Amino acid sequence: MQPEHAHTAAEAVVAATSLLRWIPLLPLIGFGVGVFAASTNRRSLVHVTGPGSVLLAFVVSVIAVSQLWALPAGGALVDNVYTWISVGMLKIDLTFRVDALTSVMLLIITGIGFLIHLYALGYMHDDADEARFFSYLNLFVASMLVLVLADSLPVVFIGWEGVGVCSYLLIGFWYQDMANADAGRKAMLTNRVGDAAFLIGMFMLVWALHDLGAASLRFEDVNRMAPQLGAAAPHVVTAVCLLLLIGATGKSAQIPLYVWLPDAMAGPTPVSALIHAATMVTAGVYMIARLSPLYVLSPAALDVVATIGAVTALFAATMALVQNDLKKILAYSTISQIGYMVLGVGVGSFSGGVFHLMTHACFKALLFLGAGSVMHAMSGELDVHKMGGLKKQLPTTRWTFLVGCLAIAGVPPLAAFFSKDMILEAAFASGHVVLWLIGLAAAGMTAFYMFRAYFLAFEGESRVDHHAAHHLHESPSTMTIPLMVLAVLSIVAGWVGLPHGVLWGDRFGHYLAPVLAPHDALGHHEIGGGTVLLLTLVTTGVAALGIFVAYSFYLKSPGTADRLAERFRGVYVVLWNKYWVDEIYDRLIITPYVIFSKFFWKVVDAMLIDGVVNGAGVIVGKTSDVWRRLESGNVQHYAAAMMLGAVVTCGVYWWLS
Amino acid sequence: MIEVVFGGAELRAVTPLLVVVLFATTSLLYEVFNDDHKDPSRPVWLSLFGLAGGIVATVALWENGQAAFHGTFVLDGVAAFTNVVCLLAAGLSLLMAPGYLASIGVRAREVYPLVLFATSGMMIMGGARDLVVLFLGIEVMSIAAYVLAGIHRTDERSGEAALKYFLLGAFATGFLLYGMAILYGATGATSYDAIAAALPKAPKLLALGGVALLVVALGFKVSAVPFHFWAPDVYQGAPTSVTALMAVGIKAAAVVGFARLFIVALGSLYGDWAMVLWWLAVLTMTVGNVIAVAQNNVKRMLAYSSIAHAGYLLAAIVAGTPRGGGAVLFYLLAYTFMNVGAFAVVISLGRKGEVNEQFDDYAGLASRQPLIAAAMVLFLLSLTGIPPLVGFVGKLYLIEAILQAGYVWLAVIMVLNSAISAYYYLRLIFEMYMRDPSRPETAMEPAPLLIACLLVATVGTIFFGIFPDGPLDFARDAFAALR
Amino acid sequence: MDFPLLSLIVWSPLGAAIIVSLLPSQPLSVPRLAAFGLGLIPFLLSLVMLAGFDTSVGALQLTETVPWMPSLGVYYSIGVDGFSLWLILLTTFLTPVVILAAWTDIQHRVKEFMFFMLLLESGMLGALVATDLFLFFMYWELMLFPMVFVIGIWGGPRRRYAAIKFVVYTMAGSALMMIAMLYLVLVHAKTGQLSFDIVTLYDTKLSYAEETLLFWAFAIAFMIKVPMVPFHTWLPDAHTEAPTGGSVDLAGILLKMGAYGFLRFALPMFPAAAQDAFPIILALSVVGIIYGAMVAFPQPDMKRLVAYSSVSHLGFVMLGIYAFNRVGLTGGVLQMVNHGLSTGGLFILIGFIYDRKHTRQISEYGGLWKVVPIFSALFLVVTLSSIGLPGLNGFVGEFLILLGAFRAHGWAAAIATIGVVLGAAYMLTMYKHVVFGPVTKEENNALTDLTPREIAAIVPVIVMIVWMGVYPKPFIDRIEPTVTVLLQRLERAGANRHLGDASRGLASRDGGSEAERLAVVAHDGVAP
Amino acid sequence: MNVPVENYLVLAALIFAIGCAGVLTRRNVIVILMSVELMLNAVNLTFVALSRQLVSMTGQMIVFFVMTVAAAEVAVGLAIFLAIYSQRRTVNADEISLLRW
Repeated sequence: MQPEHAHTAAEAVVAATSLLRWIPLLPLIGFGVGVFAASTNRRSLVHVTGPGSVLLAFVVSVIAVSQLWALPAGGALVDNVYTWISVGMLKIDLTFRVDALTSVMLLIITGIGFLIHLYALGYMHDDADEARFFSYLNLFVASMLVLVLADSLPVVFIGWEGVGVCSYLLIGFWYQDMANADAGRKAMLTNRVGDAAFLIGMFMLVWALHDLGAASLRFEDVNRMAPQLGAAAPHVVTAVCLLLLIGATGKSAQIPLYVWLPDAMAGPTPVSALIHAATMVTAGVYMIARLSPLYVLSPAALDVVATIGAVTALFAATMALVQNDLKKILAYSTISQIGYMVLGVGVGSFSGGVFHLMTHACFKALLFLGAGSVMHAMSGELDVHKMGGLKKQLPTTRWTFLVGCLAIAGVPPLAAFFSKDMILEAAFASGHVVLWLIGLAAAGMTAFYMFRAYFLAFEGESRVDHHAAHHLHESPSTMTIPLMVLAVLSIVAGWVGLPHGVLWGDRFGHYLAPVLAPHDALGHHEIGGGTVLLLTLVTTGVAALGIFVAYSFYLKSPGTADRLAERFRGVYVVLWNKYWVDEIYDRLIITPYVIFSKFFWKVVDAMLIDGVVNGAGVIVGKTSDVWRRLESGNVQHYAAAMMLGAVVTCGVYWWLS
Repeated sequence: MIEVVFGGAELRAVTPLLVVVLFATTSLLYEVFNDDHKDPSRPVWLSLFGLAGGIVATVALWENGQAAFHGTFVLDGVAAFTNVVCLLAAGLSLLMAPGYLASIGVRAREVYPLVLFATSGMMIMGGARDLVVLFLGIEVMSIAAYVLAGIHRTDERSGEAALKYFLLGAFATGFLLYGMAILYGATGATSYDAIAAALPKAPKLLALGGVALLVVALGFKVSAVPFHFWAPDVYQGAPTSVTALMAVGIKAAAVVGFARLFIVALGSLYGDWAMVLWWLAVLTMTVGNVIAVAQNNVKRMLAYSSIAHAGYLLAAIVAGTPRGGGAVLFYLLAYTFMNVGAFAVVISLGRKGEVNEQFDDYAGLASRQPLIAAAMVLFLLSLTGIPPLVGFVGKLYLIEAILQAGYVWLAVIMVLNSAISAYYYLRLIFEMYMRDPSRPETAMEPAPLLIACLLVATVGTIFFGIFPDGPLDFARDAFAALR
Repeated sequence: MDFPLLSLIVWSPLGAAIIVSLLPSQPLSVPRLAAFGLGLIPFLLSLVMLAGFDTSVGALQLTETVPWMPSLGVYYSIGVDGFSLWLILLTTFLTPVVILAAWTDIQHRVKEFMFFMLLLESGMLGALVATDLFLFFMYWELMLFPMVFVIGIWGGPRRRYAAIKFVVYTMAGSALMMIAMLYLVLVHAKTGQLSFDIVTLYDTKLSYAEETLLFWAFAIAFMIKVPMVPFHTWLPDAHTEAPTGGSVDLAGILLKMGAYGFLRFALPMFPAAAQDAFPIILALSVVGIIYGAMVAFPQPDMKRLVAYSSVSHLGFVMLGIYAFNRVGLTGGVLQMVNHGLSTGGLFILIGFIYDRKHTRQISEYGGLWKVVPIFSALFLVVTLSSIGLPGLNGFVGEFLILLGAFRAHGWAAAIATIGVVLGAAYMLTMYKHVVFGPVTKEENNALTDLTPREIAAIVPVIVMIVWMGVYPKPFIDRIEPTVTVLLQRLERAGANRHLGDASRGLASRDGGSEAERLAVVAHDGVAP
Repeated sequence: MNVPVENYLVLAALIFAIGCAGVLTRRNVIVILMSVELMLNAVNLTFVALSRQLVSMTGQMIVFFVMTVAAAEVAVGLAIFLAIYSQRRTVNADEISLLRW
């Protein structure tokens, strides 16, 4: 990479501003209004404030970003709001910071967020709880913005947990179906596991830094101190990185904590689009990229990251192959795509990871909204086998969905073509050829299952039951406009990151370079243009192959798939049952936990401890009942007792002397 | 000769006694000469005046270190304190008597002089510095008490109580005297100072024999296990006002007599008797508390609780220090207020024809007679030893003295015991507050005198709980001045 | 001692109680309104105290000392510092809230109830301000009995059992404490000065064996109150049987007395023994955190569940205290207040719903959001606070505790962090079963949402929950100096062998000499 | 002739023991009372003997007190017995046990 390297956070130009606080504050106000509207039943109010607040946030973000661009590269805007916690030497300020990386996230969140709010206007129009929905959604956006604006890990954690709760609430939005509530709880708890690791990682980090005399969790300090720390305590760095990674796997639905995301589809589709595709689930990737200077110090940790990413990408893709629920397909594809991002950052191509994050945000949001539009038309039906030939009734949806599919499949010159390539290329360059192959396979599958979905849903003859067929209709403009905008984005988004030497090259990478660890920090050997071209051709080929297979299976000669399924029954069953991961977790963790809880409650607490406590009382009572019988009422017995006492006393004295 | 005997010092020492006895005799004669039961209250007032006079005389005339009758009887600080406690107890029990006795149908009004005579016996015990005087005091007190216990002639229980008390009392007297005889034989003296002087040279075993028998006799009076068996029966059977006097006054006198004899006269045998008393104390408090748990009759429960308290007091005597003695005296005062109060409440629940002494009779008392219930809670909590009531401070002093003397285990056993005691006191509180009345009942207005009694007890229980210093310091100095 | 503000705060509830008891008991609104109105007075007074509280000083402030029982060396000496400040405010704050919340919960013998609640408040305040062992012990026992009555009179079906259990447990503990207290005083008296003043007793010369025994005598009494496993079984019964008001005060303040006792007495008086006891206390804390969370999980009764959650949360507090460094201790103290608010809030809300349906069985509910949205929303906020969501109060405390503990005992903290997950597990499960899903019980459709009175009762709590989550600094700033003083004492004890460098670093790198000065001030502050 | 004091003491002890035995074994309360009197007289004997051996009058003086008190006790005791007898027509110790436990 180029001389921008010279810039590091240390001597970067930092401009103070009080503008940034408004970015999360506006949606927060929207949330407040939403709550008010919900409690006083003024739905119309949120139609304005819901999307409006996000739009304003977007505008402010744009202003902020433009200010940022006015600064020399590597600069940053900082808004120090107030001191949140301060004990001893530990001082945690609530400070917002916008640098290159944040600016990207900002625009994604507010921009795409706004589009999805817009879409939701139409999508949720008939829902009685609209107000509650939008208030949650606004709260989510606010938390997400805090997450990316935060300049220190604890503040990130605020947003981190905030988005978790919002996703919990939004997944269970239609709470009257217990399944949704369960899905929400599952998401929350799975995330909590990651968060616990995240916390411990933070503790470890801050104390390690404290021993170096700089107890702070601000990214600047962490990244500045990183080299020292790596020199002083390499194992600590690795541990911290891995712990934070666990946190990331929770939030970004990676192995082993991905299980919540498919269930999360229980939420309204705009939620799936915004939270479980575009923004929240990418937080983990963002966090790793944010701490890239730390991660590069622990190749071991990075390898783990890369492996998890690659494996997840493939693993999820295989499961996506056989799903019939449109949203489920998208869910697994999301997991797999995030796997790519993680792979990217894992192999040191942080900008690549973030790049794919951005493009993915566009086309996956598009796909989800498309799916939502289909749902809308099909009155809630999601089984692709019950669709077919929808292109006639839903032209806009169809075209935009197709764009989305092409984009995700990595067909040039659409978005993922560039981003995915960059990652695979980096993987190859980093020498992890195996990972590269895995990624490649996953890419092929991606193309296949996406087009499988597309063909089954939109092409071919209709399998829609006539009941639903009656009121098939294209969605209102509030929903189609976002689709179109996103479609355009899905096409052009990739163009900011062309391969080296092609036209303007990797502007995106250059833009991010100052805030991320340099790509060659790991000492990767640059690979020649020829190789790059070759790799590109291979990936594109694989993608094309995937598409073709899908075409031949589901359009040219329908039924092939079923025959295959018959042939490889075992494989099919395994995939169909998602490798029984949920069941395994249930057996290994949840059931034992419940059993032990009951044991502690019913046996240890009720019998053991209370047994002793009540036992003591009982003993006293019994003794009392026995002793009182001595009081026979016969005066001579009393006299005898006295006599006895006298004798014993005398006896004692006698015996003693 | 005459002036030798009735010199200034002598007169000073016995004046309180004389006052009480005088009034006793007067009211007795009054009874004799006009037994028309027009104005039943007059003997009460006479007796009360007598007791008040006794207190006044005591306060006015007490003086440390001066001994009357060749040092056989004194009115030093300890004696004075004992006098006040006993006179107070007697007064309170008199206050609760009239209405109650009327309600159970006891016409005999020799009750009042008898109470005074018993009191005079207690006073003698408090001031006794000679075995003979101690013996006389015990007997004067006891004989009156026997009669009082059986004063409710129509009630079988009362009679039985009297019988048991009398027989065992007489039996104990035998031991007392034999013990005195042996001690006399061992030391050739009966006055405490002489005994103390002679003891070191006296044959050890003989002396110890005497000590053992005295322990039995006095242990009987303070109702220490295993000499306690009379207490529950007698307390339950005797008319409640009498029970109150026994539980407080007699116990006080006995304890003081006990303490003075053992600390002053038998001080040189401390090691030997302390060891026995240690066990006696532990046995007494434990048995008392444990058996009290299973009681359903309030009077009987209080009887066992008073046994337990005797154990606490013995424990402090074991300490054998002035601090311990002071603590004992103070606790006697505390015990007077709270225990008499408790009995007063028991009386206030009595109805014509029925004695409401079962726990069930207390169900829902809080809603029937809130004030009386509240008072009872105070007394019970004080007996449990809950601050800021007098019982707590008293117990605190006892434990402090015990600890200071180095008997840590004794202290531990004692607090664990008071934890047990919390259980049965609370049971009664719960009956009153946490159950609905077992049967509808018309709240009967207690007699004014009884109210006065309750009032005094309540005020004492609270006041001395918060400002215990005056009596405590006095008690300590008094005990310090003993030797 | 210029103006006896603290005394006023302590005694005003007693006065209020007496006044209430003198008022007519009918109509019910009379005692209710009176109690509420009078209950506000201590709160306002304590606000004055807060205003007058000197943030820079860690020693006892606003001290008052009056000779009381010279024969025993007992003084009526009271004062406030960073440990007690917020607990006092919590007490005075919760009492009116509780009275407001228990408005309809209590229907019979209302006057008595109000009387006992105010009496209880007075007792708790006294225990918090007392700086004389005797005085403390007095209040310690004193606050026991109003609670017993509240449980025993207005409690549930098994109230007698619960009340007895509560008393006997506590008295067994305090019995030992009384012995230890007297023993300590007597040992100190050997120096010629008979005194119950804790700051004086701090400097008692004890043999290590004595110190250890005394520490445990105190510690067990406090551990029962905290409560720490295995001394906790009185809590679920007491909570389940107690009426709303009782539960709130019990969870809100009474439980804190245990941890507070450690901070005020056990640690500073027996520093060496206290620190060497860390393996046991630490183990019990961690066990408590996990065990409490696990047992809470399958509970069918809401109150019982929350009761066990308290066991877990108080485990965190003890963990923080036993981190023996500034972060952990501060977090522990802060968490006491947090727990008071969130758990108190939970009990209040459960009480509201109980008033309507007269059952606390989780299985009796379900789908409440549809029926009573406002209740459900508020319930959600408090639940989230209880599971330590950043931005709400619970997090700040937990964060600091774990952060501090991680320094002192990495593994303990790591295990304890699991408690954060388990906490979410049982709370969210309960919330799910109560609020989400379809309305399973027909009669639940008839439930009415919160009345303005109820909202007025719970909203202040929620405001505090949010405030302490968003801007905890003012709270921390007032706690920290006192923590410094304590740390100085612990370090001077020189027994912190095991602490590694925990008490260096964040613990007390700043405020070394300053703290010494504070310690001295503290000494002169209240020494008679 | 000169009888050594020990003999008196032993005799007294024996009498005292007999008295005790009587108290513990006889059922009729009147007999019990008599046994008690026996004990007291044993004590008297002891006092007298000791007083002679110690050459001090105290012992003999005490005896008078004891006798007086004993008389008073008997008076009270018999009164109580009468009351009891009039109530339940029996003076057997083991039949008088309303109050117990």
